Amino acid sequence: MYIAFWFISIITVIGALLAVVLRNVVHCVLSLILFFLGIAAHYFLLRADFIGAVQILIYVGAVAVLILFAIMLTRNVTGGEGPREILGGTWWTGTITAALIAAILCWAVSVDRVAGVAPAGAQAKSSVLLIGRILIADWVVPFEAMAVLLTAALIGAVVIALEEVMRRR
Amino acid sequence: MDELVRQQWLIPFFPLVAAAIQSLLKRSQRKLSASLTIGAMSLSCIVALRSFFGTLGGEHHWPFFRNFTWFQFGTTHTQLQLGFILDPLTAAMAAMVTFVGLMIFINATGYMAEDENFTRFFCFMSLFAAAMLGLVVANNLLFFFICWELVGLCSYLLIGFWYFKPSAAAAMKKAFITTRIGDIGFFLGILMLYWQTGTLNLYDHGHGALEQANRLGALTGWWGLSMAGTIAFLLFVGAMGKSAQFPLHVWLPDAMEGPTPVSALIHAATMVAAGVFMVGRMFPLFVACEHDWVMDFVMWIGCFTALFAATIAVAQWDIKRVLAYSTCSQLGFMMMALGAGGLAPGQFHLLTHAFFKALLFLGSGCVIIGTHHEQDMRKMGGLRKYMPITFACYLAGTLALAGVPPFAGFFSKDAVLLATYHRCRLAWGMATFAAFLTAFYMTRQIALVFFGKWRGGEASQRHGQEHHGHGQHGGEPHEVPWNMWLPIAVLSVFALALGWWEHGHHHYLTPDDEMHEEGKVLVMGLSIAVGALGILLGWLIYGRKTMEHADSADPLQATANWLFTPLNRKWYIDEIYEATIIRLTMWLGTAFRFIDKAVVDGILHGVVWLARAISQFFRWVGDELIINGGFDTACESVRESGGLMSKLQSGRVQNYFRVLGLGAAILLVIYFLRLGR
Amino acid sequence: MTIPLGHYLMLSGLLFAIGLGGALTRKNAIIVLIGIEIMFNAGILNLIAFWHYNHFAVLTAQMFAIFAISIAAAESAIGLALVIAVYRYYKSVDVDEMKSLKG
Amino acid sequence: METIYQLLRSAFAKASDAVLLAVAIAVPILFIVAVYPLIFAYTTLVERKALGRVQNRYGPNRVGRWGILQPIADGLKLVIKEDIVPRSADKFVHFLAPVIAVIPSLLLFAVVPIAPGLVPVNLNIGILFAFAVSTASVLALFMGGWASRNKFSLLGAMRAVAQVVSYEVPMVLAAVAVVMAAGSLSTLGIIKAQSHGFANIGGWFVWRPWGFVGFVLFTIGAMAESARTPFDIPEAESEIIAGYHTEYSGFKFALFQLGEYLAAIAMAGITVTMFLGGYLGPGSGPGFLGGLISAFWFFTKLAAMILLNIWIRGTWPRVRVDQLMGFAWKILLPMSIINIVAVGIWYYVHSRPLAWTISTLLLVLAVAVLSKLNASGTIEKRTYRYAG
Repeated sequence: MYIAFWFISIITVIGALLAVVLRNVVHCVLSLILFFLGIAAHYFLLRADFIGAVQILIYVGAVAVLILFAIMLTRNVTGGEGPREILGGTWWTGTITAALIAAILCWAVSVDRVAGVAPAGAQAKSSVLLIGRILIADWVVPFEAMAVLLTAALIGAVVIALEEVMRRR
Repeated sequence: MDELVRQQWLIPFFPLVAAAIQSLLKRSQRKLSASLTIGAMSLSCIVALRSFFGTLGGEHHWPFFRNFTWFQFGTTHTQLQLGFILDPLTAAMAAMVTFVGLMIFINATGYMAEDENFTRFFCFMSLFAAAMLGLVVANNLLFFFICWELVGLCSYLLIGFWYFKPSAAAAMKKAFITTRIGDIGFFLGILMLYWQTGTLNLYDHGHGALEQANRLGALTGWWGLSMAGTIAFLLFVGAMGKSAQFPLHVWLPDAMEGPTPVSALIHAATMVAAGVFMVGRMFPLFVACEHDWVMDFVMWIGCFTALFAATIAVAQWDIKRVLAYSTCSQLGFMMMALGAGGLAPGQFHLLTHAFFKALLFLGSGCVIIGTHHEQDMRKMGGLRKYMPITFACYLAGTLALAGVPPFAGFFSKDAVLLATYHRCRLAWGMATFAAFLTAFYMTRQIALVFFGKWRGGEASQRHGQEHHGHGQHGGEPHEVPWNMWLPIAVLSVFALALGWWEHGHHHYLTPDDEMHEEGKVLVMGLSIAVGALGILLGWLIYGRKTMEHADSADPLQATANWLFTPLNRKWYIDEIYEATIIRLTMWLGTAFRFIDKAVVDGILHGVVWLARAISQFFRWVGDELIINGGFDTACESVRESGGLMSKLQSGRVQNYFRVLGLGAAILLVIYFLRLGR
Repeated sequence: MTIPLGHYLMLSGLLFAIGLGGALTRKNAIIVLIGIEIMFNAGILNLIAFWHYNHFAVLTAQMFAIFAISIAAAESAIGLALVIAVYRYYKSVDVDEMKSLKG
Repeated sequence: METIYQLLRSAFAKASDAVLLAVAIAVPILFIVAVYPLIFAYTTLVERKALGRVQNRYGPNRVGRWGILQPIADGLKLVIKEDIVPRSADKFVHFLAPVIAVIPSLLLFAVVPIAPGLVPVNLNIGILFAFAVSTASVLALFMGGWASRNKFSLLGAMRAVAQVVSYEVPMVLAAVAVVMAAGSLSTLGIIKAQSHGFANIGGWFVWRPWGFVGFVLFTIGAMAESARTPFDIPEAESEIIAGYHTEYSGFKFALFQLGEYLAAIAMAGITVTMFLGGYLGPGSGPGFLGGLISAFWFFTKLAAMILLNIWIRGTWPRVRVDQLMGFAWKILLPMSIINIVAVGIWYYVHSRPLAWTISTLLLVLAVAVLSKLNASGTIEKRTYRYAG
């Protein structure tokens, strides 16, 4: 377990780091996919299989592809970012802020001594079945709201991105 | 009764659904839109009337209410409840709003018949009615506040309905911002009430906010008031904004830029009534702090507004503007009654006033349509012959407003004056004078508009054909179609008859309140006398010898220009605001810019200078070559940071994001430090 | 031989900071969005970790995770659509250049 | 995996747990890595032969009898060919793409059961896992196309991504219908839900109206997802040379082919599992003999599905890009949603004849309406402006 945890964690962190520091945007997205997969692996490790699969399906299958499409639509398709500076003018303040947040969070975790007990009881036989049940029973209103939200987001995204075409007509 | 409470939610529900459906309609679906609005309002009206008649008979222990949980959050199950209430106040108010609203909607189908944004108009109107009705039936301050703000929003949208007119655009902003100033007070009051009582429900079986009013009255609050007094004061600030009390009255006359049915809806049934209604609704709080100055404050503000607005109304040219200031003045009467401790007179005046002021506004709308969008009274005159039905109805409204005995206004105004008489003689005297002015300016209006000879023709000849006559009609005034005069005819019946109803139901609004009977004869007599005097004087000045031409001087102006001009300019209130508050704001802006330049930049430059100095120092001390470069860069970055600070508001999203992150970091540190303790 | 909860929390804190750093420093709007996605994921990881250690019997945390993932998907779709729209106007995805309020 | 472990346990009672576990894990992996690529190899042969017959020629018949050694020869040829990497290519990604192309395809087989209890990994989210993994294959295509620094490659990659993402949606929705019917995401559970009925055949979902529609939808989706003709827009030679693998040669090219065919085979396997009863057939069941018969039925159905693929490839023209997207979004997607409704009705209505009538009517109506709505209108008589 330890080995798996450390291995996956290192991959995840490397993926995340590369995703924000690499120069080429496409490389960033590829590292982001590595990060997503690492997170999914963590979910499997934490025995949240369903969430893990959903993570891959949505993030790798949809979000990453979406980002790739956005990249293809917003820059000259073959070139890298070119000689231009990739970091904003005052990047160091951002770095300091991020480092500060990291320090605080780690410090909080160590100070707080968050106690977690390893799962005692076995999980329900099929957690997927249970998830389906409560999603339709207890959580049906948020579920429907989410459906509406996703539809609205879909339409909104299409409208925003198609603005040009609409205007041309 | 329980069943009636359970159906209270239907009252705002119908117009809300109508508004929702209409928001999806196409522009061309005018008939559907109008019938939706009117149909929904009729349904609401039926429900409201049912609960109204349900509350009439028998002795009940008011109020009846029904609370339900909206949602809960947190582990301690902090619940947010909403609720509906049914008591005489709500029932009467709901019946009035739905009925008057219905009349206004019917009239609006005629008034707006030629507007191309017909559906948008009715959508907003429905939403407006829904918000107002929601406010009326709310048993919860949160719900109340939501509806309150919705009313504000709708009034903003409707006043600026013709947003392409710059004056309308300005007026909508003015209305919105002015009422918003009051709303800050209201919101603070709500927060304080929640802080003190832990609930936003008004009534909740002894746990509601209003049921704890006496406890709050015993606590010490701020500004030398009891806690109840403090809250009541803050709430009253909100009411001042909404009900256009001095000094927040400035938006109301400008609100005339909207279509006339909107004016009727705002000034009669809904928006301005909301403030008075709120004070009435929260009246237990006001009663609980009777010994503080809050009640007197309410009374004096009301009294002053009543007199002040009445004086301005005397010298206005615009037919709607006169009515607007009249509304202002009448609202002052209501507030004054409430401040004098008379809940029943205040609310009763609110009800009767709603009917006859809606009548007057719709009547003025008819006049405006009949004279082809003319609003200047100087260019009217003699309409009695052209528009007999409108004239008859308008006359009924005028007599009601002037307080002539058999009409509704007489009874309610009399009750208001009587309540004030028992509280404070000076206020009573001022109010009586305001009543005299009311009679005077209404007579002036009638005389200018309906008597004499038609002066519109010459004006339009002189100005060419700039007033687009609608359709095939020429310059002659004409009677309005049935869907416009029918509502005002119905309303005039109420303006005539509503006063009598009060006799039978003396204790309807406040069952346990004893009316003081002493002094009634004096008050009533004087009130009739000043009313008669006002009408007489008005007739003498304006009616006997009417204006000949549209641009000839006002008779009052001719005799007493020193009085007329300040009145016509509304006591220069707008100019005073311009000179004081707006100037102050601009001055503050300048000052802050100076501070920004001098102080902030100064500090930053100081830091840079300090860093430079240190680097100089180290240059003497240490290795020049190595340290030198390092400190130069340090200086550069410090200088850069100075530049960054002065460019704080750069529009760069990442900068904002950074500040957000830093703020989050600081909050986290504080949180964990506290947690550690 | 179990991993302490603190490890997961620290990991997610670290990932969050990395995402934040990316979102704060990079000029490319798409990478800013990527940073935001990383922060989202770090948060959800936190959620699942707490679920695994403290509330294993109930699935509320998984529900939250599902909804959070859905919202993140919607958010990224809208965000990217905005980036494309902005790109059409500015011919650039540099967040430093998107600073005027008027279009 | 569990089944193998149990078998080993009973055979070698004294062996240590860890070793048995390791063997139990290794056996399915070896099976996947050995058997399916073999199937792939001979699929190419069969495909070439079958296409040859369709096009009235022989197909490969020189290397070994009936060309039986042709795949091996092809493989050898590809291995010894020069590996060319374009100079301006993104070397690392260019190298990574074919590798990644194979991985999801192999992972897909992890949830395909071949006999009762004989599934490499019995995940309780089996189908979800399959879809999650299959979406990852699109990344390989994109990486390959993008890293090549070639316009045609990139165009092919973009086409591939758009196509796969679009067809994913109706495919998943078609699978949702099955999942609703079976009440399980596990592949074994889905097969179990089809196990009743006459001779283990009557229970197959494909015999239900919604199952048949779902089968058709899923097959089309699977074909598009693995970019097979008539949906091979991403590598349409007449338009963009060879699409995303234009710049690949040698073994990398072979890996792309491997990934593509393995994905097609795995999708066929999942289709079989979901609609055709998986390993179910007359005589299938637990036990050694039953297991053998089950495996026989599974591979027979798999072969049938592959042949169906080849048959379609040989006889259908390639669709145009706009038709492709329109087909996914305007026909397949509404159809799959209506299919879900049909399943709901099927289980809501208790009377079987009534359920049959209603769902059949609904689906037929949907097909009629959708084809009416999407009819492209009459083709006008062609007029010649310049000639004649």
